Amino acid sequence: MDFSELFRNFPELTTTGLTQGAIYALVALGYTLVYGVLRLINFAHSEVFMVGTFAAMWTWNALGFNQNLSPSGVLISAGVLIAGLLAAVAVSSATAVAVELTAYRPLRKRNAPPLAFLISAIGASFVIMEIIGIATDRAPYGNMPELVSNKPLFTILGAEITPVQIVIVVGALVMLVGLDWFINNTRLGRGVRAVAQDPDSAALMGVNKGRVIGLVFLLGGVMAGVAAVFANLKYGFTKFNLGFLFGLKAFTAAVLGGIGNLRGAVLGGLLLGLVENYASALVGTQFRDLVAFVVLIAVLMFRPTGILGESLGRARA
Amino acid sequence: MTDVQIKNGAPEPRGFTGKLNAMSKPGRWAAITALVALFYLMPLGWFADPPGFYNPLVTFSSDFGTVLFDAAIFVLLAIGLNVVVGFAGLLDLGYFGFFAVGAYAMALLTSPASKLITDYHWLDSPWPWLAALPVAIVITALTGVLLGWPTLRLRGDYLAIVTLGFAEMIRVIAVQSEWVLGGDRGISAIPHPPGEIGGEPIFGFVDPKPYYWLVLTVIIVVVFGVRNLARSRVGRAWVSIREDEDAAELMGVPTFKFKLWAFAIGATIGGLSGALWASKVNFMNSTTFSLENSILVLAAVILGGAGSIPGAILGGFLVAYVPEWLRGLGGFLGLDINTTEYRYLIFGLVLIVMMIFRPQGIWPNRRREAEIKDRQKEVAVGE
Amino acid sequence: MSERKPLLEVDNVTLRFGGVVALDKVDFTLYEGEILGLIGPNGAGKTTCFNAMTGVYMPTDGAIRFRGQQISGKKRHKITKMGIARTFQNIRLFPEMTALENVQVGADAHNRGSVPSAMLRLPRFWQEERRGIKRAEELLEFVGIKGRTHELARNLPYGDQRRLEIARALATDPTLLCLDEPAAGFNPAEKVALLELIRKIRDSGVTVLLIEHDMRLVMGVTDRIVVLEFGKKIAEGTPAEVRDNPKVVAAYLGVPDAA
Amino acid sequence: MRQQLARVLGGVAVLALVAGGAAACKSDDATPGAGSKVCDLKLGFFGALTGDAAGLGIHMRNGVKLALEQYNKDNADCKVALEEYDSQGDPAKAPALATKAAGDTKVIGLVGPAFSGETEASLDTFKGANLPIITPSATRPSLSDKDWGVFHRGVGNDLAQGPAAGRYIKDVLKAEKVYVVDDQSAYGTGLATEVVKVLGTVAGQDKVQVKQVDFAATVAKIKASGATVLFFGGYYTEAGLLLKQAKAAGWNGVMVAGDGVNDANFIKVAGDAAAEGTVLTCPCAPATSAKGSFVADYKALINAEPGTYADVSYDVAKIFLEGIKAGKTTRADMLAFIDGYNGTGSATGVTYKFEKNGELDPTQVLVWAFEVKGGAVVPKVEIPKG
Repeated sequence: MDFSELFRNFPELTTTGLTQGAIYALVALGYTLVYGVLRLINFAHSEVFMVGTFAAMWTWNALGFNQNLSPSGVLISAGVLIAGLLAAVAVSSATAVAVELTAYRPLRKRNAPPLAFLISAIGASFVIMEIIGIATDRAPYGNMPELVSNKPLFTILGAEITPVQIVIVVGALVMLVGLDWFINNTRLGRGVRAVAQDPDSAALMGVNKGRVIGLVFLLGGVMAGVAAVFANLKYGFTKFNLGFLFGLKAFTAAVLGGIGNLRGAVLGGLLLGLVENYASALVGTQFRDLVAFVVLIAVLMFRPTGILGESLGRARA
Repeated sequence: MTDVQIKNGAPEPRGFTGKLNAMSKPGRWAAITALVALFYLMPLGWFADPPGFYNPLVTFSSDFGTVLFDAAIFVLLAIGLNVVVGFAGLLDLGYFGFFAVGAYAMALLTSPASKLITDYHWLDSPWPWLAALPVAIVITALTGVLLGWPTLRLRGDYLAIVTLGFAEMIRVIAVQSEWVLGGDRGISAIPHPPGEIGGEPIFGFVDPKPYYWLVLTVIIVVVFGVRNLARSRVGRAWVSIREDEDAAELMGVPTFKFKLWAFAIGATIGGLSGALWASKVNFMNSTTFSLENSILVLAAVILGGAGSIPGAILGGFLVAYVPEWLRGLGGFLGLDINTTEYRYLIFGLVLIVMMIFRPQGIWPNRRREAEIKDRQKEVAVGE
Repeated sequence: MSERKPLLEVDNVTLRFGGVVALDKVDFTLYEGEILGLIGPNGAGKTTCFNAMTGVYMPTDGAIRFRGQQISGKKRHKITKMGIARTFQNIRLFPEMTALENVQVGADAHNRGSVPSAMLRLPRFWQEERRGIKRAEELLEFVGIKGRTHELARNLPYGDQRRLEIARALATDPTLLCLDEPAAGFNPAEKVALLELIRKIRDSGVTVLLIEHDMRLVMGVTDRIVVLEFGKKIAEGTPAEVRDNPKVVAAYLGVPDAA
Repeated sequence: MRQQLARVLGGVAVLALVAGGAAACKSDDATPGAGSKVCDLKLGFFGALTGDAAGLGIHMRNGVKLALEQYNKDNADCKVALEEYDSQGDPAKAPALATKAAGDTKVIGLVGPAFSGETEASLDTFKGANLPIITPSATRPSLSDKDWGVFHRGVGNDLAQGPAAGRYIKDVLKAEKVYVVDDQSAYGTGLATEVVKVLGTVAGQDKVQVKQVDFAATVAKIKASGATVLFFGGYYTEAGLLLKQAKAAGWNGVMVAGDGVNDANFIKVAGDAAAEGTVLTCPCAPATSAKGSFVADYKALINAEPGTYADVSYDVAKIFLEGIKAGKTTRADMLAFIDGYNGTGSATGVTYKFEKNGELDPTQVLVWAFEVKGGAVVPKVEIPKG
């Protein structure tokens, strides 16, 4: 235990933890959306995220920018950033929907047992990861321009705030609020809630279940795409097996907050990011994953359905 | 007693199990004996490399006997996980953690390089193999109980993530605990099982066959035990929990107790396979215990057919054997395809296709198969 | 009737879910050897009451005593062992088990042999297994589905599934059998047969608590009736008394399908 | 070999299934059939060709391949084939491959295993089969603890490299405050421990995880410690990420790391700007400035710059080939030949002479410091022996 390390670096650990947590939260939303509607752990979601990081990177490279050549000027940077964002969102959501169409929908049509979905998801995860792995020679990639500055902008309470952190945290919150609004206030969103609460009556009420499920995967993909670009901004790095760890953490975050619950996913993500960082300082970085799971188990012991509970779906008997 | 008394209204026997069950009792035993004999003969030279032509089932780039051993270890793991997932319906994503516990326990107790001896002096000398094996198994069983006690109250997917976390924790501990488990540096000089024939040790360094036969024998014993459990009050309790936990409890099934039993038995078998594996490989370190292995074992169970012992055996074998077989396929066919590079891609595709066209698994329990066919029919009628 | 021994006492039980009061000071007693009907319109709290009695829910206030022993807070399978068995409104059999095995699960409730005896096939295992099968076969015959012994529960016709549930519950050797709308979905002929079965069960020495929607069925078979409405007990008495109770009539008037 | 067979048999896949038996019989396995001349010998390469660590393994394999090409050109009548054992760097996969190699009596020697873990897991098997091995890159000191007989190491171990890195930090960089991070691998921890030993006191120490991506907490500690030099014991991906994030967070010291980071991918991950000035040690001479025509030949065959240990692999492969040329066609003869070997490698310039436990003669162990300059790793100086 090294409390001095924790206190000395507390402000910085908080800001970097929140940034990391915001990325977890965005990925966690994808797990939670699908889980809320289908009661299914979409194991392939981690790869949906990973694909997005490559899509954005390749787009930037195609525009002529790389780690040694960043665009100059805010406008051009923003333009390049948005181009990457669009590419990542498009590729990630397309991948998510493709997974639904090839790995889940045929199973649903045949009314396969729940475990079959899980295995199919693992299969899809392998396939995506291996395709990218083969295409990229399994090499690490850091070939990304610095689109948003890493240099501290100002200091609050001893914490240096950088533009990247602002973009990520604000961006994630905007995405969450947007998603929340969408689910609660639009016709499509109502369909999602109806299916989540009771698929059978929703079908009776004229909600097209197939379309709702497709939509949920699409939304999850969009969130993962945005998360992928944020991860690129923060780390400037990707690799074919990047998704696994992020996916595991994001899924943990989703369960921590209460899977199926959108706000829970965000709360869980931010909390996990902070806990990991504090724990790294307190007991050493080698224990960060350990601490993350210990916290998860402890929370589930006292609140078996996560901090905020399941809300998109029904409570369990 | 209660099994296979198919009388009125029973479906026509179909598939492997059906045909097997349709045989007369002596015929069935003869078939099973022949199959077991074949398993014992498989690593022998004339099977692996018959004179005159090539046996296409043999792995070309890796030693066939060793692959059989690895496959047998996976079979044992699949049988153990099948108790947890297949019978009791508890989704355990971290099953490989028990394998790690068993392997480490064995290594720590028997290796002269164990830090319990060299650094801490808890033991004066390494334990004999035969004494260490039961202790390693008991330690794993206790780990199973220790993990199950707080977590088995959780249901379904929550249990899944917690077990996943457990396996990850064991891995992290293995990686960082230089002070006892040796971390990446590992533990070396783990002794082999005892036994000599004519002054030569039976379990040597080069020949994998005795190890394979040992594991095969263990598998037979374990299958017998698990089958006995499945066809008893315990098996009924597990299936009732899987089908409807609340109803089971209200019918007087002590669900928690039997879930814990399932966990402990699964853990025991996992630990057993870990301990056997450790005493062959001689050296182990933290890199073995990646999460992918837990997922592979689960895939083996589902692929074979959850809730079916022959299914688990087949699934466990295929999951370990097929990638190794694919590894050599390109060279054998004389094609310039790097099958090593593509084998997980192929494996992933196989998983998806299997689940679409045969979600009950390759060799399912006859009841599960009926259920899944029913579900498909229901949908067909519904649409 | 009053000299009979009380079997189950529901003592001023209140149950709240969040802000909703599902049961409000419900108070009645069940005597040994009788058939008690628990009726009320939809949402009156019948099943909730039932669940509290079998240990699914913990009462917020009040107590439920079985033969003088507190039930609330006990583990569910322990309650079953004490002698309370139940069926479910929406059938909850173990669909992938045969009829025989379903009943065996119930019979196992009093078996003590566990993993060691089963794994090693100790004498106790054979003894218990044989006894269980014999009992299960008797019960399947008792409820009238002997011919279905080795069929999967999921493949049984609806009526037989209901009967199987009763057999499974009886296999736990209960002193009190709680039936949750056992006649739901039955045609008149089947209902008559069910009435007979319930009487037969009572005659074998088992006290029966019957939750039912169908008034005619309840009137025909029960010794006494308790009526719930909106979580409160509004009447209690013999079928004739209850039928004439204005409160009951009022409660059922608004519910056309109750007749 | 695969490629050759492919050329012979073309795409006739179905026929190949039948013919493959016959074809494979000739080239594969332990069937000492007709004409068992000594010309169908094989040299094994054992290391990661796929998987995460393939980047390192492929270069070594290529070095061996180059040595074989050259040998076979000069000895067209009596060729030696390359047998690859792709371990993916995973110790759990190693025994099956080691047993395969041990059982294939045509395999007269083995270059590898590339990593220490897989070496530990397979040494018993090699010893049992008396199969001589020379590893070009497994640097864990404990590998030579036991008197294996078959084990040889063509490079210095971590006990040479770690202290050299420490001396470099102390004597050349003259750093006052050094922060030490390792990735908990045997390799990384070993190096870090040796460095700390040389330095005495350090400004701080942390351990990270392999595959970790976010190093914010570690970066915060490094910054707060005021260190000017960061020593990292581990491999290139984590090193690159850590350095990139530290530099981005405003730390501007120098990173020093071992040969596990000495890879072009390190710069790809960290970026040219962040990587600039990083010092990398290696118990090897610069492969790109290897002696003789090695670099040109390698480029001609592989169409790429030689990577770390490609030159060592080339040289040790040539030791085996010299043995074959000298008529050492059994494993026992080959082993005796290697144990008595004393010759200079044409690519590394190192004189290969092995001690009894298989270690390279300590006077021949050299450790170089490299520096990242303008997006490339360039040799800087040989670190003097302590």
